[in-house]
Amino acid sequence: MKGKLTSFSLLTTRKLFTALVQLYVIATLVFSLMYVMPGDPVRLLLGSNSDPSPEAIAAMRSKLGLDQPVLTQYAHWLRDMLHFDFGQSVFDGYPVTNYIRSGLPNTLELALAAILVAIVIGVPLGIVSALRRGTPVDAVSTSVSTVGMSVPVYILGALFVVLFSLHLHWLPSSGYMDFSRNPVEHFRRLVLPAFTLGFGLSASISRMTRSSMLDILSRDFVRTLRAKGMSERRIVWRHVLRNAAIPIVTIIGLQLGNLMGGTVLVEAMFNWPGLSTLLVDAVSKRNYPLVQGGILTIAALYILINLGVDLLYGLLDPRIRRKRT
Amino acid sequence: AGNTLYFGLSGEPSTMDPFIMTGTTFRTVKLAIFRGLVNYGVDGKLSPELAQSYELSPDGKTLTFHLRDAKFHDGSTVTAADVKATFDHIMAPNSTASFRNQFVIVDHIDVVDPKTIRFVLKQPSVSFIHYLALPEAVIVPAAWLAKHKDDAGTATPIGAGPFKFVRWTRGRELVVQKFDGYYKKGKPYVDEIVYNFYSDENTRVNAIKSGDVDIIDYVPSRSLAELQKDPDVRLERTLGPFMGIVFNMHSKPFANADVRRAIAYTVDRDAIVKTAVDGVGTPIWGLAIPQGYLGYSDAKKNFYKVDIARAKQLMAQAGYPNGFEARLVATSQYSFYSKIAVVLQAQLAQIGIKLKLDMPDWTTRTSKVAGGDYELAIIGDVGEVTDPDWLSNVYYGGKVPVRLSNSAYFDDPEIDRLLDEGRASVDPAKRAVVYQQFVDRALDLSPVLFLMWRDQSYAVRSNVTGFTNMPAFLSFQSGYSLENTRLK
Amino acid sequence: MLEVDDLCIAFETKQGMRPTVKNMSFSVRPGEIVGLVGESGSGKTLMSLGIMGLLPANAKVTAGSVRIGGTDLLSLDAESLRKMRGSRMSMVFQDPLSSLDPVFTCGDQIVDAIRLHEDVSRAEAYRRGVELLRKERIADPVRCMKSYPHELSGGQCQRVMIAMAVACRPQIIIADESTTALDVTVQKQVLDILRDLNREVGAAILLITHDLGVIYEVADRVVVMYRGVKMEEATTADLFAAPKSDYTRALIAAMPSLGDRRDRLPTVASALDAVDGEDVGSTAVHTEAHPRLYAVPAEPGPRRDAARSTADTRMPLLSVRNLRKTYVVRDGAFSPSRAFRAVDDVSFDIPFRTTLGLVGESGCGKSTLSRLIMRLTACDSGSIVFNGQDLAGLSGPALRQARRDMAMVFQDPYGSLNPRQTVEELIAEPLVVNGRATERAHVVPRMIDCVGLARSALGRYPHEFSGGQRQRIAIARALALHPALVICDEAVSALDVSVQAQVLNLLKDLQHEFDLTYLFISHDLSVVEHVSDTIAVMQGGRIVETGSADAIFAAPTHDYTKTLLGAVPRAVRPLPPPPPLPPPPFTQALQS
Amino acid sequence: MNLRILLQLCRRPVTCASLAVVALVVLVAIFGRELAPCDPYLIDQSAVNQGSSALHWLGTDELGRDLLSRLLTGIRPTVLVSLGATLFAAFFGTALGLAGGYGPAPLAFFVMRGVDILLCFPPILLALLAVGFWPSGIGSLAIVIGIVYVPHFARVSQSAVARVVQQEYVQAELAMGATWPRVVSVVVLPNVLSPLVVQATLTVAEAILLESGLSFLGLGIVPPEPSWGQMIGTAQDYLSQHPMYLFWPSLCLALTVLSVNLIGDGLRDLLDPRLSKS
Ligand SMILES: Nc1ncnc2c1ncn2[C@@H]1O[C@H](COP(=O)(O)OP(=O)(O)OP(=O)(O)O)[C@@H](O)[C@H]1O
Ligand SMILES: Nc1ncnc2c1ncn2[C@@H]1O[C@H](COP(=O)(O)OP(=O)(O)OP(=O)(O)O)[C@@H](O)[C@H]1O
Ligand SMILES: [Mg+2]
Ligand SMILES: [Mg+2]
Repeated sequence: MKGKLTSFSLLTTRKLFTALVQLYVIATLVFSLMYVMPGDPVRLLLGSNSDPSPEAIAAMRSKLGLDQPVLTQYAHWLRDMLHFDFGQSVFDGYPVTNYIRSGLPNTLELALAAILVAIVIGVPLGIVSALRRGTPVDAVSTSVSTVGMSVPVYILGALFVVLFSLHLHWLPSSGYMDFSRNPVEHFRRLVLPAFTLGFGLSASISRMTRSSMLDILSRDFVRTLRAKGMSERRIVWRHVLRNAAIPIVTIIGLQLGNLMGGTVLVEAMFNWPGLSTLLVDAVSKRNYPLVQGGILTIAALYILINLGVDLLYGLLDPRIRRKRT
Repeated sequence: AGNTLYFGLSGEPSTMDPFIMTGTTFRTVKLAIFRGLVNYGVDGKLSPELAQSYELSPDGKTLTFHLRDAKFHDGSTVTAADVKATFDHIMAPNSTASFRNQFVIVDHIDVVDPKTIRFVLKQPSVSFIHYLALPEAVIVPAAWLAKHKDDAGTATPIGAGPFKFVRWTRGRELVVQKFDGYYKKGKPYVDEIVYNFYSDENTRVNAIKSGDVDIIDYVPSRSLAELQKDPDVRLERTLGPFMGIVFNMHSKPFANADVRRAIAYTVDRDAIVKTAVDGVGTPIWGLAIPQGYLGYSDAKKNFYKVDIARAKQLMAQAGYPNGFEARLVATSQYSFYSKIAVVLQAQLAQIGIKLKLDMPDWTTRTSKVAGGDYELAIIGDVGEVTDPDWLSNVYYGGKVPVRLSNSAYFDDPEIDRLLDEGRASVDPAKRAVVYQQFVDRALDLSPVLFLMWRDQSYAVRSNVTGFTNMPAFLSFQSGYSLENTRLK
Repeated sequence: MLEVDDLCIAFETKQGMRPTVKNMSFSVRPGEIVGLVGESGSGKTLMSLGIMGLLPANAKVTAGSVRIGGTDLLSLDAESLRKMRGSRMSMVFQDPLSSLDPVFTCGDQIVDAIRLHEDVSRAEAYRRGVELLRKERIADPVRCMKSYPHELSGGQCQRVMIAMAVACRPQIIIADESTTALDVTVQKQVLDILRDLNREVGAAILLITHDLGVIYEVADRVVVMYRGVKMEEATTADLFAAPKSDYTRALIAAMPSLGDRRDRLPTVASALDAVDGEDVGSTAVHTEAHPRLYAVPAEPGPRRDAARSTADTRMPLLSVRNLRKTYVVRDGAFSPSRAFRAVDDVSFDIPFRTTLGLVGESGCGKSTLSRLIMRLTACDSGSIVFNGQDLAGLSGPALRQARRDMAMVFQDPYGSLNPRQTVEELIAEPLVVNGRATERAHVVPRMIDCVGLARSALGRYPHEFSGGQRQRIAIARALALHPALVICDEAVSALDVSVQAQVLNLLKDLQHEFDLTYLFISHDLSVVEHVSDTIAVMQGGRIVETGSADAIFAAPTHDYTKTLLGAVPRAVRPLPPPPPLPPPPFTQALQS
Repeated sequence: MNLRILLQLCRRPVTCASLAVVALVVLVAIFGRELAPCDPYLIDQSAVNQGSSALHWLGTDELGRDLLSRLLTGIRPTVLVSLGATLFAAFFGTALGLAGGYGPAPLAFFVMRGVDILLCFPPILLALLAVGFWPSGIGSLAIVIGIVYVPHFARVSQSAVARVVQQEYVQAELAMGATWPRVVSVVVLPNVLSPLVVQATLTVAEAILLESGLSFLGLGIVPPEPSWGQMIGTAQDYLSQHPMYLFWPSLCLALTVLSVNLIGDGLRDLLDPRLSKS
């Protein structure tokens, strides 16, 4: 709070530096995963049903560089990281960067679509239940979101598929279509997975919205807005919601981050070629370069999201903003 | 293209390196692109492919192949030099080829002329030819190998099979296209195969039901009934892989054959089939030798039966009248493993064996089993070849627990001798006798306990013909029949 | 224009309905300014909210009617009522800071208020907002428009509220304590704006205030309220000349007025209180519509020990030197920041056991200064020597220890009360913090009595009180420990003169008894004159004049001080003293 | 004090009903084994995937075990895991959030950036790591799931704290010379409670589902021990064949989660003096 004037670029540089340090820490943790996670990828690499000789195992280890001292491995790995070289998938030597490049946009797209759905459902639901606190409307809205919360996505997805594609034939049951090949179809295929994910997420958003709105609705300034003759809708959507936004934004940020690596079930269910599936597959097969690359990517996104959320706090609450500068 | 076959695979190949075996999905792709000297045909017999014919010398030590006029996808002709280069690559000391171990008995390979090649073995082996039929022993151009020594996993694969590789968009699809220069005239019948990957079982089943794909593999057992009823879909079923229990001989109770026999008398395989795999499968009360294979006999088919009294007596005889505690390694990643484990736990409790279940994820489980870190473990396997030598993989003894499918540290000289003899005997009658003796010994010692045959089904839409689910152990090689597949 | 007829408002409680406004009837004609005075907690705010249709959820109109130009507001549907609010009738709320939306700039809020009812462009509305603020004598209207409420001083917020209320030139304006945080010069300006409106569009204005001086200056008629009941209604002249009710009489007697320093002020007590022990401020149903009330004459309080006082006054308790504070302000999210000097090279001393009165125009940095002293805001430079210790360099436990000897009554009492603590917990808090929790059982009730609140208030939460009551809770909390230094930032501005007198007497008594030292910030010069030993006058972040109270009031030297004194509204000095009666309960409590 | 809150909660019929449900769940968690009409582990190959019958009121599962008995027996691990995880996450997460929102600048910085780092690891990875370190069991499962949600609580509480700290009543408390534990416990925590209560009720549901999601890693509740999450996970395979198998555990879960949420709402409203009528 000193009168020191921090320039925008200095602030950005500092944030960037922090993010890099965070990434470095994550990278190091991720690297050490290899040594603490149970299970050895070599057996899988040599084929699931085979009878490999000890020489073959040794050869594979040396091919993966696993026979070198840990610190050497770490040094090499770090050097590669600095060149944005995440290495290659241990199975076929396909560059991890390529995997990420193809998976990431899809994951992002699905995540954003899902979060959009969640917001569009969750926020109004939460608002309604806050405004009608203690009435049947509140109870119904609470029940709907609770069901959304307690029904696992695979069941919700299965229901959606049965209803909208097998019965009504409105939407395709699964698959992905390149945007460039057929934009309409591309979005049609996005609908079901996005709704499946978004519905569950909307529950938390609506709960948080309800609670946070209630906090604000009893503030005195709401009375002032009414005295100005502002319509209830505008009071709620413009003023109360904005005052109540911080916890909501927090939870949306958390969910968005989670979606980066947490859409496996839905991706698998709808055959959506995203990063989550890749990552989980890589984890379960101990495909370490891919695990490391994947987590670092997700971490970078997460840090970005958190940064965004933090900035949003500032935008939403001038006190937090002024404190920071 | 109008004549495109869509194939829904249960997973995505993890590599394009033809010499590595990473499961069924890749074999299905591989057998569209590559051919070996020989392969298993749809009838389950060895079928001459790139080799027009071959001879085995009477001492069983020399195999000579005569190549046919075939072309690789790059236009070059298949020559003996390509064959030699391929096998040299597989057998190289630092090779990571999956079946390298089966080739170490090759002493050397001679290129007799561009169309003739000779394999000289260290010991006589009748079964060796079968390993040449594996999809992991396919022939690639020598030039390709030289160029792609290090990036075989990602390089564009070149084979001499019916389809050529077009593209692989990871996470989405793999496309192959009809190869006009395929040596079987007129084949293949479809212009293009698009492989899609459906790791989720329900999604895969939905995809065949809705007609998004024409064929799917690994039909989940619980969906069989439902698909059976679907008029648009035909099931190609076979009993391929088997499930069993292996014992760690370093665990005191299980080193005792009586305990293993007692367990064999206790486990109700019927119950396991009914519960763990939804009734789709066949119990195995003896050894997992498919009918028609050497070593199969009706008489020994039901060697063990449920006989708790007998089992208890055996336990007492072994010194465990009150049972003991043991750790069973399975996995919770695949439900049939965990269900078998739960059923086993309940059943073995009858003779006082209290099982503690250790059910990590698949990879952890695999390293545990490979490292002998278990007392008993559930395995699932398939004999890779139709020759009875596949039994070596399960029974051949060793001082280290390297193989996934044998009981850790099990080492019986008599069994090893019989397996060696069986492999080396050229005379079929003698082989029959040897393997009969083997079966008796294996049943008696019961180092591996077989539970059941698992169903291995493909679902095919009714407008598709010519796709064959190859019988028994060969089910995983059914991709071979894609060259016969037609679309109506 | 505005006709209130037999209005009754009650709170829903677990024990049933608790009537709080009882049968209020009055009217305000177009072009008229009616003053509403009354005891703190008597239901003035509640009644205004009732008129506006903005009652809190737990309050209900139980009877009566409110009519504006013939339309019955109480039977109007929500939408038509909404349309009337802001355009035809508007209200200035008592607690300006908490009544403004904290996340929008004041400019946005003013612009909004205009554009809700008038079809004008943003730029035009903005221009009008700036114009209004300028008329209200805000120093830098553009900065004010771009500021968020928390970046403004109490008086500035109040003027923003007023700007919002008058922006659409409504026909009815209810101004609830709307000039309490304004110094007299600005107050005059604001009242002029109201009066202009009154004249131009014939607006009817209901002016709720405790400042009888203001009433005297601007109101045409006055309504007096006591415990939810109308005591009397008269023209201003009549009221001051010949008050009819006991309460009014007592009120006028309790009013401190400039140039008339008394040691203690007379207060008001009810005969009923003495009888049944009901405390002032409670809203118990009275059987008598007009209880007997009387002014308690100023009794001499406990006297200070003369010897002690001279010995201690040599070393100042608080000595502030060259204190500076700069705020960084930005005109937009990405525009370059510039420095704004809120406190500029301020130095002063407060001798032990004396009161320094700090006056100055609104926004000149008084509150900032007090926060700097408490180290709630870090200063840029300067020293704050308290009890021989420089606070500016302290941190951690040392700072905590030093703070325990100080207490502060914040200008915005509501904002400074933890909404999740009951009054009992709030007042006990300093005791608990100081490890003297065992004393709470007798200190808390005593304090609540001293500030004239009912014991039943102890179990309630801050939001359930009137503005004045909250202020008293804050005072009770600050005084609970008898700290060495008490900073009172507009601590009595929301109190009616009788309660104010009671509190001021309390402050004095405590000062004598426990050697307290006060920094007393106020706009009410008569109050300042009454309590202060020395006075500092502040303008634009600097102290422009200091001196003893007598000297300054007698012969101001600085121009600003002169204008300030010249602008004080003076009510007539009324009435002979009423008959002597038994002492009110709080003095007994204090002496016990 | 607590009793008073409980009594007040009981006053609203909805909350009262929810309390009853939760009380029932807790009772069953304690006595579930005794209440189960059949042996929950008894495998019956002749009665797999059956619907309701006189013998098996809710039918049987894929191994022919009695669903009702398994549901009842499965409550205990479910409750222990979800409650344990929520408590763990709430305690440590809120502590971190307080440090991040109220602590001195360097500490706050490191805490929040550390939380960000923890947030970056997908749950399955954490779980896999745990498998390597801890023996499987309810305790370790609760801790692992707890760790997954620690950063969530941390961020939610940090953002709420950051806002509350700006309020004048916090400064008033500081001005009294209160120590930080006092400020935190009396002023900060009570005022950030409402998002935390919501976060906690959300976590209870998510923990139950995550438990089933992680079961394929072999962490936690080892079969044949039943848990609701696991039952739901297995039942989805039989969705078309035996929908009631999925229905019952889902219903139990939804009811419990609903009750927990309603109690959360009630508690939240009760703790907010501006909402409760005096
Ligand atoms: N939300 C509430 N719940 C219960 N009682 C309340 C509430 N708000 C106000 N009161 C009580 O109602 C009475 C009238 O309050 P009101 O705010 O109208 O007083 P006032 O005349 O405006 O006083 P002041 O001059 O101090 O502002 C007070 O005694 C107060 O304690
Ligand atoms: N956080 C802040 N950021 C920027 N400017 C501020 C901030 N707080 C106060 N100011 C400005 O500092 C000046 C002094 O404010 P302060 O609250 O000290 O005034 P004051 O003398 O108490 O006025 P009042 O009598 O109206 O309460 C005002 O002009 C105000 O706008
Ligand atoms: Mg009021
Ligand atoms: Mg001020």
